[in-house]
Amino acid sequence: MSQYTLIEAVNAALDYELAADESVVVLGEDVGANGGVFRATDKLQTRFGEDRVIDTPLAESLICGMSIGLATQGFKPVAEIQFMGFIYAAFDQFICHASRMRNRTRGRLSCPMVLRAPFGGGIHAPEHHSESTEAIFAHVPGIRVVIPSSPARAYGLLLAAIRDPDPVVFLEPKRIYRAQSETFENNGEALPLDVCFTLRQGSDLTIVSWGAMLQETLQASEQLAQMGIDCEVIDLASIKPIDKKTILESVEKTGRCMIVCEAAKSGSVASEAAAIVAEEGLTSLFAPILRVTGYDTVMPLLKLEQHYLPSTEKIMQAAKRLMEF
Amino acid sequence: MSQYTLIEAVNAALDYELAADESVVVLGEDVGANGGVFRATDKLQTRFGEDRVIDTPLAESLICGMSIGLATQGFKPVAEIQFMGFIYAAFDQFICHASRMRNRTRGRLSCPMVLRAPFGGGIHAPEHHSESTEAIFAHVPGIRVVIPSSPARAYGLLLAAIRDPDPVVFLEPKRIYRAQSETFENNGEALPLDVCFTLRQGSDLTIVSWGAMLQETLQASEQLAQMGIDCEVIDLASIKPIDKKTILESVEKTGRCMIVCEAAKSGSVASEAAAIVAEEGLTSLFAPILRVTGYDTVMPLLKLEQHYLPSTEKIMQAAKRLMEF
Amino acid sequence: MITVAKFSINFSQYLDADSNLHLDNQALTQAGLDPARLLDYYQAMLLVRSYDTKAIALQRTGRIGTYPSCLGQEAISTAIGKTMQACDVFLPGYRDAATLLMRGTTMHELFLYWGGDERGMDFSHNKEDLPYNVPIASQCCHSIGVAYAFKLRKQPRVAVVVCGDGGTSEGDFYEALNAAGTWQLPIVFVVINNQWAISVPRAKQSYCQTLAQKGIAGGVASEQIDGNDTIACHIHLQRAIDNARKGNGPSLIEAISYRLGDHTTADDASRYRDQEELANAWKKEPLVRLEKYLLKRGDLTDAKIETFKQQANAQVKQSVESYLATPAQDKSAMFEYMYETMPDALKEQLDQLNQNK
Amino acid sequence: MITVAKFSINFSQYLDADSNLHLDNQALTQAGLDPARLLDYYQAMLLVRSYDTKAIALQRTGRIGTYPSCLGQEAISTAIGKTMQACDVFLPGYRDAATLLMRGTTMHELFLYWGGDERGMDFSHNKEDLPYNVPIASQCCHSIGVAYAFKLRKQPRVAVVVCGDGGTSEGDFYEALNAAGTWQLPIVFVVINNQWAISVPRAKQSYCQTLAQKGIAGGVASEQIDGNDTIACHIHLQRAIDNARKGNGPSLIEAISYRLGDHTTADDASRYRDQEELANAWKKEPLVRLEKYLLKRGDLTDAKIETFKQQANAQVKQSVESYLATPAQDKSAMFEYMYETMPDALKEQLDQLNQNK
Ligand SMILES: Cc1ncc(C[n+]2csc(CCOP(=O)(O)OP(=O)(O)O)c2C)c(N)n1
Ligand SMILES: Cc1ncc(C[n+]2csc(CCOP(=O)(O)OP(=O)(O)O)c2C)c(N)n1
Ligand SMILES: [Mg+2]
Ligand SMILES: [Mg+2]
Repeated sequence: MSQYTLIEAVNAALDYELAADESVVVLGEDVGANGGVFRATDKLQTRFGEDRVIDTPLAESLICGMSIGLATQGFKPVAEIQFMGFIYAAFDQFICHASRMRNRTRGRLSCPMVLRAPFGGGIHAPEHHSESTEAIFAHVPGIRVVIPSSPARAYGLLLAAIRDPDPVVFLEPKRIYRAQSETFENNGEALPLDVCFTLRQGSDLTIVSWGAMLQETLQASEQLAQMGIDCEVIDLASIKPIDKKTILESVEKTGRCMIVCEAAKSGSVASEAAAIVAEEGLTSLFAPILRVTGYDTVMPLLKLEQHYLPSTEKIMQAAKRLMEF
Repeated sequence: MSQYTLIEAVNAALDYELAADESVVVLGEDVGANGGVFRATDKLQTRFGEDRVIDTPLAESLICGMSIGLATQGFKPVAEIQFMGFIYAAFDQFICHASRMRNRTRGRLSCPMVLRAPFGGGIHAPEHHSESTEAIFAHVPGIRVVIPSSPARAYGLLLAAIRDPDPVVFLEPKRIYRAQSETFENNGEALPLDVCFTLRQGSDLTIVSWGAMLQETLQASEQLAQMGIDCEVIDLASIKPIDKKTILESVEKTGRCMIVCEAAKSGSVASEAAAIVAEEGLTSLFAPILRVTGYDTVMPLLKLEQHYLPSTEKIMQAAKRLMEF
Repeated sequence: MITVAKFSINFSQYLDADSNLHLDNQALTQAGLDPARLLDYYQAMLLVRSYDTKAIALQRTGRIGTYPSCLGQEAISTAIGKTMQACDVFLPGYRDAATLLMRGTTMHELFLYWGGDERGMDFSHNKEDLPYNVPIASQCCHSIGVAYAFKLRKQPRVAVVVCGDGGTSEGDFYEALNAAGTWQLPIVFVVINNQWAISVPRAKQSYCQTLAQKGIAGGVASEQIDGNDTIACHIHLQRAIDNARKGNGPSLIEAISYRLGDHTTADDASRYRDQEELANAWKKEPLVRLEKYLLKRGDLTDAKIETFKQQANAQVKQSVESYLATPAQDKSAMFEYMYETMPDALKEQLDQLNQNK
Repeated sequence: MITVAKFSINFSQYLDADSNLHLDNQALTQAGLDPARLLDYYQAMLLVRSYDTKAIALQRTGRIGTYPSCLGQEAISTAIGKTMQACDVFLPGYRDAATLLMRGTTMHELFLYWGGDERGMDFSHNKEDLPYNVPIASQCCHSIGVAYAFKLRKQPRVAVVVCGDGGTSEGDFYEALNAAGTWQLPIVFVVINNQWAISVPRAKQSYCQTLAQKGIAGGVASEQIDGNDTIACHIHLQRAIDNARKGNGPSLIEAISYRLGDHTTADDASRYRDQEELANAWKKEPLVRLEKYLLKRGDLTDAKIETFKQQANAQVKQSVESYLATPAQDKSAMFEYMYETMPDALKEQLDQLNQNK
């Protein structure tokens, strides 16, 4: 048993799987000697060699397209895009090929790749370094989108993503890369994909969130508890496909639903979760489904970014509005 | 007054605006001598010259990036992406630059460009030629996404898009490019952006749809009317930003809401519309909000594509379910 | 000022447009191009042309969807298939039926695919070849991964990837070339320059004198050949593939050819293309060029040609019949290959499909 | 086999690393590089270095965010700014503070931007220049549109776009080069090869002997210069810009330099970079090179250097003060520039922001 921050957990999972499965390769910009700009791949090249921990030329479409080629040859590439803001050039390859290789060849070929990227705001980074555009991937059929919210879940979910026989986008909430440490055993045990994690049981209100925003969500829930509002907090974790069952059962119990995320509101994964509840859980509801999200604006540069991100305060206010409805 | 199919209306709007405003240029693959693979730009190069109706090299990121450069110089580029399935390589330029130029320069520069693309299935086209991924753009702050559903609206909305001082993605439902003709005057009159069009008044059920799916939606509504179910049909038209007011007022009146689109269900614009109603119109609802959409699968090749697209039948069944709820 | 780098692009042609051979017999034999081999090429090209003609006819009668003819490109495309080994991996565009047929893809499979049935890409023979690729030039990046896999596993295998003249303008083409150079991967890039990208002529696609020189940007050995000269295609592809297999790194071959047909059955080339240019191009086409040469040498006779043609047509006819007799996939097929194991969310949608909800 | 195309890449250096000039005085004068002009360059580079040092210090003390130093690249970057005309348009990357300063962007604006305030990109002087560009090489495509606009309007203006050695691996870099060739646009591409793309050395970025040769892929005239030699930078940029302005088409200049600092203040280059390599690079840096030359010629004295430095520092200090005294934008600013006219949907969200909902 050791202590891991979220970024250390990512590193441990990569390290474990590179050792356990020789078809795993890691590739991306600066993943080698530098160990990644956040150190996710720290020391991996020294341990597994330049051939398996590959510094690529600076070309995101190449990184994704090359991973697809490797995957058709039975490799399990884990590609890093340095920041989610630079993932768009890889999107074409991902949607046109990664997500369709199995389908268009009727299973003859497949694409067991992972596309990792740090995402989200709040670290006072430059332009394009604070993106939360998971919704764009969540619309793509044939893939999985996974977002961990703690070191242990990062470890278990990343292992699951690498082992999954289909393409997975694995988005890491960089704001909490080093926020807290968790103790677990580096034993290669994966967590299940396609399911949510209920982080807090409650009876008054279901709050669905993912990634770094669970910090504020859990904080708000603690404070709300002291005011007598008992929140159930669900970590969505698998952004695609969504585990509807857990959410709907929770809403059936609580009768109220709020979704919290830092992405721009319109067309966000919060909208998808709300639509699911509105379609299949409407009769349980006592109150509207609220989305507490980023605004439909560009994520501002660092001076204003804290005003963009949903705050604990904002979540609490929304919860109170729901309870008073 | 002349008769126009939808594709002819697009051509007429481009022709009108190229003549009226010399800052308008048209660019893309095969838009010149060939007049576009669907003839959207037919005869424009002959009339306005190779310099203003520009055949580009085969490079979508270039097409979008070049348009951005032109726009910063005060031009109004109307760029064609040959099919929506090839728009992804242009997405990076669009989200990183087109949508942010005004914001990041505090208005010093801006990006009054239009990115046109035919979209949607049902024409028995090859792989990648039947995409409906408007949701991906609908999540991007700082832009407009517009989808016409008739020749007259194609004409008026495209003129509005070209004249709009901000970037617009203009998606043309190619399945109905030649489905019907409409008579209107080629007088340069634009329609408003940011608003829905109510195509049918009704009291029992609000159906929101856009593009080609309005054909099936209107057909279903006629048949439902004969069965005593009175649908209000709203053409969303502006996919982003969404005219919430019209939708919410309609739902307030009808108490029931269904959204019809051909895109994959999860993370679709149907989800966004549902989320809006669940957040702000919930108390008007007698029944769940249904999404009648494509499946979360790859659009199949032509042999099965009719099973993918929502049918009139499917819309009717959903309507009946809502009425019986 | 000092010169720090020098480059040149060579062009090779052995069998000219008038079917004169500019190569001595010894070189021909050394290249493995004995009469039997050339007849084999000729027959293959006949078969391809028969297939292609039939495919267009099937489209015209509504039995398949939009189809991109490979008319005029038979030499380079068959040569790729015939110089590759079974263990190699081919990464096609969408106009590469000829190569796929040489690789073992059946006509039945090709008709299925163009007929709108995914099973056509479930190749029964060349199981590791990539499927047809529609988004232009994106396959070039896949070839990097495939070849990297070969290199990492120390396998003597080669990836051959094809794109068109238009395709060379895409970023993916270049990103791949550059990466192939960086890692000295066993890849042969073949640019089939058929002079047109739908309606855009080669000259508007790039200011480059040659498309071959684009390889220089990736440090990749590059050359130009007459892509309608079966002999040049065979010799230069064989050399490039052998080199890649031996670990001598990637190369790029620009094969000069001409698209004799419309872009696809949905296109009308007369809108943008000069009739005279087309007429001239017909004079350089590969099949008759080889035919005349073989007739001249006496390796072929009119009677043999007739027999070969009949054989080819018969084979195509049989494939058409088997294609037309194939029962469609059940509509549920669209769900089956989305994931290895179907997630619950999809199961529910599949139920809805089955219940027509 | 015939040779159909030939290319060569030349390298130019006039003022070598030991400050010896390999150019006669006449040529220098012809190039407009009289003593006053060279002193002007020297002062500009001093100012840039002072600014850069201060920016790092401001980051270390939390007064600005992550900052990419331009230490070592002052020669090429100032030369771009000084050879361009006011009517031209500059398309920077993120490491091009020196050029922007020459173009009229104020230090105050630069500090604002790196301090996390969008107003920094609302240039008060060079109003048509593009803002800093973070997604690598994407600005290259913008330059096509800008230059196309000049050409269409028949304006004698030039677009100059910069990217790094790493940036040359991106598809956008190549798509733009190719398009610049196709339309023979008035663009100068400057590749500042500072040998590193964060931790990836030049040799791993591409197998090319030179990055200049990448221009060959677009049919663009290309050359390599010593980017730490102010004189070569000035002469060759001036020539390329003049050529473009005259309608002679685009060109590409690879300027060989070295990133003497970390990639940004968030980077620690000692993790991947050899100390010895760095020490050697310092011997070739541009500022001292020019300083020594001017001292040798007697155009500069130690006393003058001291004065210049004090002037530069004073100017920087003043900008820092004005930056630190700038009131923050109101939080509503994030909504203000999303559209020319705010849509209702946004107004509602702005209200929520203002009401802290
Ligand atoms: C990324 C992308 N953009 C556009 C298209 C539409 N399109 C299909 S074929 C074609 C022209 C291709 O020309 P070329 O590369 O020369 O190949 P050819 O068709 O001549 O074999 C275009 C523009 C596409 N399939 N993919
Ligand atoms: C598209 C994109 N991918 C990745 C990054 C992250 N990144 C920032 S700088 C950099 C290296 C750039 O190297 P180079 O082009 O040589 O420019 P330099 O920093 O040396 O000036 C990388 C990978 C980015 N900004 N944009
Ligand atoms: Mg072509
Ligand atoms: Mg660099």
